[in-house]
Amino acid sequence: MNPTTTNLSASIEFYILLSCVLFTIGALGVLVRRNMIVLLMCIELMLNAVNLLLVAFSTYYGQGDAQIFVFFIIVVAAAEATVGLSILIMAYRNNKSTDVGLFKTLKD
Amino acid sequence: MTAELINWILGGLSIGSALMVVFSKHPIRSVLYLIVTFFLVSGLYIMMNAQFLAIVNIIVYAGAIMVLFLFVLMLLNLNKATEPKTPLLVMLSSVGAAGIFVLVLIAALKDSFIQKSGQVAGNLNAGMVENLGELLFKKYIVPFEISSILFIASMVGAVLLAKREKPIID
Amino acid sequence: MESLTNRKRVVSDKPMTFLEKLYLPAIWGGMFITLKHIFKKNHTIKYPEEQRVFAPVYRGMHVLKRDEEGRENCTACGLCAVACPAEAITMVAEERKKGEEHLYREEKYAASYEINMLRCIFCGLCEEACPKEAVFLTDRIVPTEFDRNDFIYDKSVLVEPINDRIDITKRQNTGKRGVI
Amino acid sequence: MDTALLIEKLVLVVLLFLVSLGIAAYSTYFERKLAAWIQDRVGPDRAGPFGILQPIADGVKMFMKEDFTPKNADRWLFILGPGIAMFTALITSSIVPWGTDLYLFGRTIVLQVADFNIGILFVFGTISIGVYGIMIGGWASNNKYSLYGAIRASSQMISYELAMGISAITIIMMSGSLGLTDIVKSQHGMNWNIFYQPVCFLVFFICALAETNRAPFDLPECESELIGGYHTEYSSMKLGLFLFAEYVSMFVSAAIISILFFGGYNFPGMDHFSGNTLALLSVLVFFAKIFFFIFVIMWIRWTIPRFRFDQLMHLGWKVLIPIAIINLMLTGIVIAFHEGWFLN
Repeated sequence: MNPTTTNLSASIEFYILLSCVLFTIGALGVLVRRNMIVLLMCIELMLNAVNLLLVAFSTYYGQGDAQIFVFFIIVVAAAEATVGLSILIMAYRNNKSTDVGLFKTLKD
Repeated sequence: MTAELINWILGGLSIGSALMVVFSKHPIRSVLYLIVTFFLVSGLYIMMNAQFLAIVNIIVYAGAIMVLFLFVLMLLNLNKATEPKTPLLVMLSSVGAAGIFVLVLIAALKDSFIQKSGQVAGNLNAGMVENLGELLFKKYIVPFEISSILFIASMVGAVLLAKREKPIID
Repeated sequence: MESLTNRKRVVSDKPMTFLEKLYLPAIWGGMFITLKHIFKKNHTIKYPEEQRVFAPVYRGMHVLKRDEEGRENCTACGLCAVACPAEAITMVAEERKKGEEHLYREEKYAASYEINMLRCIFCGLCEEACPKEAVFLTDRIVPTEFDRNDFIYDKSVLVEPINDRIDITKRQNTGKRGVI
Repeated sequence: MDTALLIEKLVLVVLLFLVSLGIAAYSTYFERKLAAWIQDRVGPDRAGPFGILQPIADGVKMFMKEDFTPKNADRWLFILGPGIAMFTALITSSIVPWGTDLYLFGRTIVLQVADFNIGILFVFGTISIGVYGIMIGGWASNNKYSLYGAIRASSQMISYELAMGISAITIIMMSGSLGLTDIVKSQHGMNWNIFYQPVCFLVFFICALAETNRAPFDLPECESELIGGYHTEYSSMKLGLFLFAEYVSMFVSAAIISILFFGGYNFPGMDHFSGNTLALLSVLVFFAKIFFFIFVIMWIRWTIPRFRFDQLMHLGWKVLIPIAIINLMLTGIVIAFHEGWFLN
């Protein structure tokens, strides 16, 4: 790593790798878990992995635009979480369960 | 190299706690591990000199969204792990699929176009508040306003969805 | 009806004005009152060092009196026990033997005399019922104990020591004795 | 990194830690004394002259008491709760500028642990984490009163954070910086923000009371309804940490209030001094302001009764947030006029 050529304190590959792994863990959680709350959390995790990558590239190229996008992603994540949780509360009120399998009935 | 070491520690810990989010039985434990993950990611942001985003990440994710999750978990009283057990086959195949997925991602990115040597010399302080403020309120002012409308929409939607309907008396 | 004090306020439910709805003036008023109290004299009496002056009619722990020659006044007539509304007093009477004249004033005396201080309500009816001026309530405070049994006071506690007489002249002078 | 700088910061951190704990300990004593004075009593006066050893006696008592963990409690989270509460309360003081620069051993010592250029956001970050201590502790106790306390605490803190943030944005607009040092410096020469933004100060102060769980907003721990709220099940030093955290955060919020609105370490006529005299005087003035606000917060506690929960939410959402937003807009318009945005 040469500090004059990049603003990052580790190589860009490190961040790419890390964000890939975090994204995959989030995706794995969506596949494995059945609890809706945990699913929402795994989505947040995936968004965070993307954010990490964006920030890494933004710092790498020394431009702030990508960080603005991270900002918007955080905003959208907050909105998504509120709506998702309220849907979840509705589902829980009707079925007394937070299992995603409940939504199978949607296709009937 | 201290900075690199800190990066590696933060990265490793964040992967570990992300795994704990997925594999801990108790939803509340999952939430807490997710908060830990956010903190570690914020630490990485600070290492990348993106202080503003690091703090915003903590305030919004750890301070608001995760409190909301915790709040819902407490209100619904999901103290016991009520989740049905995932079949072993699904578990194994998901882990396998995820492994293949990460392999493909890495393979695809390995030979991609990232410039490897002496070129990028942008603004060192790209992540500082002054810079981001200039960008946000000049170049990206319209998306910013639209995102506030999105927020209001989601707020109204959440209130409407979560409001208990009055029983119809006939 | 005419009020006894001039602090009476007529309650009304008229709607609050804007200033009242702000609550801030009321809050300031309240804060000012508490601030005034910080500088006021406090009314605490630091008990073990300072003691409150008892009223002359204060009714505290009992005493069984002796007469001038050191003989016990009590004849175990049982009137105090009958008068006691809380049923705190029990006694066993016994006849005086030869050679005990210096101990007991009359022919009969209380072999045991017990007051349960947990039952006692310190009403003073025992004192009023006593025809022999034997039992009095004094200005002493009943000490605290850790065991309930320790609150049953027997003669060893109640009878005044010969050398350390308990002053009850204040109570005798209140004028209620001998009125009947 | 410079070794001398490291030692300097380390000394400052340790000093700050001790001062925070000392002030928190004596706040408990002073709170009891003040309550007594307001109620025409004497207050603690047995331990040492005037009872000044009372905090030590209390601390010893806390240590000696039985440390009990309920059977069905989540053991780790039960311990984690008070730890987080104490940690977040203490860490906020790291960005507070305590005074002007000190000159010792030929070095310029900045009386601030870390000069973050986003200082005020850091404060909000720690505040928003602070709720976790109460939430986790209340939930892990496995007690319905604790859970109620935790839920109340979290909804109250989230609600009041909004109005607090908006009123802080007004101050940021006034001074044009997020760093606390810049905010303090912008108020040099009696340009204190309180003279320009009294409404903003009122909103911020009320929100600060709510964020530190002080009366009249002490619903998470109200004794009469929730028998202690989130710390019902806590005993011994874990309870001590919760109580201590409250006093530490009271100290820190008094510091933040005096920085944002009362000029921090600025005082009238400070230009006549210089060097170390100025530094010492500024620290003293700053602490005097902090103590004054601690006094005011306690004074309010012993005057005003506790809110009902719906009143609390009404005040937060329907009164304070609109006031803060209107104030923000007015400030923005005035600043825009002042800088002549509408002229060209």
